[in-house]
Amino acid sequence: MVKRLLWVTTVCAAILFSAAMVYANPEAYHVGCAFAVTGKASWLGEPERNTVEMIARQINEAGGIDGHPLVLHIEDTQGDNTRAVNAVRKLIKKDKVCAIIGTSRSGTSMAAVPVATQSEIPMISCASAAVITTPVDQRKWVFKVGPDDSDAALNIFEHMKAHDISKVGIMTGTTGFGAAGREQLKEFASDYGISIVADETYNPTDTDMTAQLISIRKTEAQAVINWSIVPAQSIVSKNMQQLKMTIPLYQSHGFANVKYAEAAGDSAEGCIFPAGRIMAVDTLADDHPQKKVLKEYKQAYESTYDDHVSTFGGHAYDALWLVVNALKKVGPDAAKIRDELENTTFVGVGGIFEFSDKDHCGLDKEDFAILTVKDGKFVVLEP
Amino acid sequence: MDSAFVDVLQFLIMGIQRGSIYAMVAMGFNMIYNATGIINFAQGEFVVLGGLMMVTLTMGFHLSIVFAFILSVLFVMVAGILMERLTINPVKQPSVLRLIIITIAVSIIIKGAAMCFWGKGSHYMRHFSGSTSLDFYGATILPQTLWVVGILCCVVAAYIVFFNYTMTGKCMRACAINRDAARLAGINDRKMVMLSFALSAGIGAIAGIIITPIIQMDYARGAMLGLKGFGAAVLGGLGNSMGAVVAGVLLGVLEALGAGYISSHYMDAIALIILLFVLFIRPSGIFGSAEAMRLKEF
Amino acid sequence: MPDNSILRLNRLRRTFGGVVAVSDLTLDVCRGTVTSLIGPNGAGKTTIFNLITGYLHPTAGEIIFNGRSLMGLKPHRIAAAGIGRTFQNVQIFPQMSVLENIMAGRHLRSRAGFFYSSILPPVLRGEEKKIQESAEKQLHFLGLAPKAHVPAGSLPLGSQRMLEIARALAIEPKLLLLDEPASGLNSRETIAMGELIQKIKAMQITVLLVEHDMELVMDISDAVAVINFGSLIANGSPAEIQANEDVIAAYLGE
Amino acid sequence: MKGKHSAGFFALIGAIMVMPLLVTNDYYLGVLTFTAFNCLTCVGLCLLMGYAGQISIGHGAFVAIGAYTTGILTTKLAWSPWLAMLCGVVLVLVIAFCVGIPALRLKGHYLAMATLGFASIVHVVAVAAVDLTGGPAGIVGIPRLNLFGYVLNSDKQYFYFAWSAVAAGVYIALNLIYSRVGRGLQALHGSEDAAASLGINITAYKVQIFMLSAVFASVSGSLYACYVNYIDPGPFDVMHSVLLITMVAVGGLHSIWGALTGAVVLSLLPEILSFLSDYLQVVGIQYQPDYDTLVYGGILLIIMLFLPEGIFSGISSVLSRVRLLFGKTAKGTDHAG
Repeated sequence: MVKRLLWVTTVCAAILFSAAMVYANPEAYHVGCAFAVTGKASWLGEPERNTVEMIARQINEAGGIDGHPLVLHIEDTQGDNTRAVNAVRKLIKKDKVCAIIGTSRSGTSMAAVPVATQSEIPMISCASAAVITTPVDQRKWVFKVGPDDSDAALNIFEHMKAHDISKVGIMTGTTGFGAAGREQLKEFASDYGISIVADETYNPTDTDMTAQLISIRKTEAQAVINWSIVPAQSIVSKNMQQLKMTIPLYQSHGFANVKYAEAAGDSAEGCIFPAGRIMAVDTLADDHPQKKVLKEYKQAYESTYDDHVSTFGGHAYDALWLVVNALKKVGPDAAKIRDELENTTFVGVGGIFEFSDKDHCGLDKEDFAILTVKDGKFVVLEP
Repeated sequence: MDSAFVDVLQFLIMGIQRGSIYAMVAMGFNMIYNATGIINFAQGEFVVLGGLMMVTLTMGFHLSIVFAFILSVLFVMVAGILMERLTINPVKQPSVLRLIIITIAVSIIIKGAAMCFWGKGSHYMRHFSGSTSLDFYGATILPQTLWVVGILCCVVAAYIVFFNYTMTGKCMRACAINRDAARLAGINDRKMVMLSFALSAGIGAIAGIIITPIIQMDYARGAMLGLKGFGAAVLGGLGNSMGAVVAGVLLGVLEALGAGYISSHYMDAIALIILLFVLFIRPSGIFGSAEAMRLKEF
Repeated sequence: MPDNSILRLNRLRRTFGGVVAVSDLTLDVCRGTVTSLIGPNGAGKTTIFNLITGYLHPTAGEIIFNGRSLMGLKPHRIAAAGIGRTFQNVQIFPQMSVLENIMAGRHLRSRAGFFYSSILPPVLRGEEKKIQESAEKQLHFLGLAPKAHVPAGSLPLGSQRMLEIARALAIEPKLLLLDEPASGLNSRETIAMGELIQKIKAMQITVLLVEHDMELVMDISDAVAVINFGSLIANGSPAEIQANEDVIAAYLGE
Repeated sequence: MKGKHSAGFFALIGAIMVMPLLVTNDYYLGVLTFTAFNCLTCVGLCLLMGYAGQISIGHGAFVAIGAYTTGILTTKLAWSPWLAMLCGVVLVLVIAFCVGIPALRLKGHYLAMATLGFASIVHVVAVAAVDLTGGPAGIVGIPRLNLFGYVLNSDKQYFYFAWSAVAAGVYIALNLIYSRVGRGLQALHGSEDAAASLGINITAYKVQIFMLSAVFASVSGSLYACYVNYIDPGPFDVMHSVLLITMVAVGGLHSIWGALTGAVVLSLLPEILSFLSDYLQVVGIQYQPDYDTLVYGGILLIIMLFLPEGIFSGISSVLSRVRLLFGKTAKGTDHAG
């Protein structure tokens, strides 16, 4: 018994000691990340974590940021609000980070906003709900790299208008992402002379959307807009195929994951959706300003992780580089980083960011491309 | 064809397909309930394991569907037996609540293991026999839906034969009715508990395998499937497997009709509200008789 | 109908599906007596108890207690009306201590509700003290005082039956129904039980007893009613019953 | 309150007072504040499950109703959080009454399903009634609580406040257990028939204790909403209700202290795991946060397999054995309370 106790104590001491060694490096820049690595939104958190780990490795191998090693503190929020608040608090109060990247979901980001604001630490959310960064006067410390839902909605409606579609049925997932989309779609439809004739929702855990689609089919809808970010959305196109519905299917930018297209199989062929250009790098014109960044990121990610690149990982890429660039300029001072971020223009994966004291999102409508699925691959849709 | 009729038919098809899965999960619940008096919260996890194993065997190892089917079911049955041997059997003074919390713990472990092994993504597999939908009086029906309903019928038939015409099945029924008396008659009740876990895991696995082509499978699906199955088991009257089948299909149809005609926003609530009303009027489910209801207190 | 009847069952009937458990039974229990209800197994004795105390509702007929109909009352209202009972399979509260079991029996004689109990317990200190004192007195009466703080579930069966009776007495009933109080007891304990029932009678509490131990029944009863197949087949003093031919036939299964 | 319990109660107060002196990092105080919310709900749930013997897998719904009432009234009508909390309590009383009357006629697994169904319905409403609850996007900008005009801004203040609420809850629960009402509840747990034969109105008691325990949950929900300043349906799903009964069962069903222990252990476990994983990574052991789920389930399983009466009575029996070892014979047999 005594022997075992002694052994345990020794091990504990060893662990504590070696831990202290690493934390003792005064030169390091500490950046916090809070992603939904496991749990109900892990398909967002995992590429995000992979991306930041990959970039941090690259930076440190190249000698760090002006010689300062970059130390990432990655917390798992499990997509849960309480966990997210705890994680962000831990990053701020315990790990003393100078900036936070995350969280992955709109809901967890909103839960974390008061914490970051109160502690006056800049936070760059990877989610997309507009409310995360508006009204700007109440979101002084919060930025986001996810594109605004309204911009995605406008892209869809513009495309519809060009193709004389005036009646649509919408389907949204009951997550923060879906709900925000539902609101934006309803708000902007009339601006384009489009009326929403059916408004259906489904749960992230749902397995069958036939009922919702039949309700849409009963109306005069000329197209379906599916707005969701959960894997279940790939069932929508399958169900449409099953029901032999031939009206066009528009998806949101939440569809921008090759896995979803794979899961939906041939049923996804021809569906139309706005997305960041990362999804269709290969079909992008060579002179496009983002081409270089996108290609590098895609190659690096896909060779490191044996996995498809996704827009979500791209958000993490943009957020981390924004922080790293700021660190290079002003050093690890939270307030200075915030000020720097507010005046940044940055060509990233998600688009060309132009932050200002009026806009903490930085992306606009032009940063979306309209894509479609062709032979199981995402390609830019010629107008 | 009248379009209103087609819609109803389509909802019914969708509901029956959903309900068949609930029915099979509920049958699994009942088997373990009859043997031990507990609700196995890991039931949904068996469904997930079955589905994911099938995906790996067919899509990864390119085995034939029949062979992969059998292997997946066996794999999950072994998992069920392990669960019983390692976590239920060793419990010396089993209180119902304690056993239930143990099954919750097991479900968390299985979920965690599935996440580590299969990753967090959604897994899809090809349909058993093509994914072109067939016409059915104007409505459309997937060949896979026919498979689902057909296999449910086979499972029910096998269930009836097993429990009515085989010695082992009769022994299990005896245990369910009166465990002490069965033990006095020389039936090894502990072995029956193990068998019930194996069979229940097997049924869960079958449910998972046949539904995966339609819904895709990921590690986190178990909880929801489990809850719906529990609802069906209670609605049918706990311990009554045929009641569970009817209730499961009914629940699926109610959900489909509710989503179609009332509101997709409140789809889950509609079925649950009906379930609650049934319970309030008949406290032991539609097919459970009050006299036969075993009052298992927590 | 005798004037001193405390409980009157009037053409009481109860069926389960097609089975008649109690068939048009009419019976009077006289104030201050020990009346026994005997009959073969399955004769319907426990059903009669459950009808009187409201756990079952009669299909037809009437139950009058102290000149007041008990029809349609819930069990707790019947207890409040002054009928205490015990159960065939002992139903004590195993996790509570012996003393707490009896204190629970003082429920009707105290008033504290959720609010004062949870927020202002000092207000209730007086009442609480009274409950405890009377419960302790009860324990002394039954000789269980040394075990006051033992969990009731750990008592031997004889003591558990005593405790159950003590708890029923704690509600200060006018009529006490005892369902086979001596079953499972050894002969010494049975004798003690007989003495206890006599003591209860001496406290002016009427006792209605279901019991299979004939020696005990004949010893302590003032009146005996014999039931078979839910009907009354004989009614009278112990001596009369012992001589009754119908009774002998019923018991010998003729 | 009996002697042993008042000692425990004062120990709890003492621990609450001292804790912020020992734990100086605000992050840990924050974690402990979240723990307090679960503790409060679990104390109420323990009264219902451990003492009255009625299961509820639906208490997450009452937490949600409390949180949402606070969220809606403070943001849309700009009410004071205190008034909103009170409204939440009243609303929960009404809902618990309406649900309790039919549901508590059910027993065992049927009651479990009915309460589970209720929890699901509340979650669905929180998601779907967008105009009222904000739907999945939730409610933003819930104000912090103020105490006599003094806003509880720092973590230390909120820590004290939340734990005072827990202490008050424990005080109420302990008083109740050793009262006429508590005996009535334990009696109906032991045997409903026997309890009725003593004149205890079992239906009324079941409904009343259901309502009281729902109030605990509601207050905890209101406090949560005011602390996080933001709510969405995420934390109030069915699995949260399951987690709550797991906490109570793991700690020890038959004692308030057990429920408290369970709530503390299971609330802190994820933080402890993430703490451990930090160190493991540092010493070179490849520990991924992905394993957390596995480890969490494993710990839960081990507790339930080896401590049948829960952690609390497990600890107590170890303590009394230790006392025996040192010759100070522990008198009295009931160490679990």
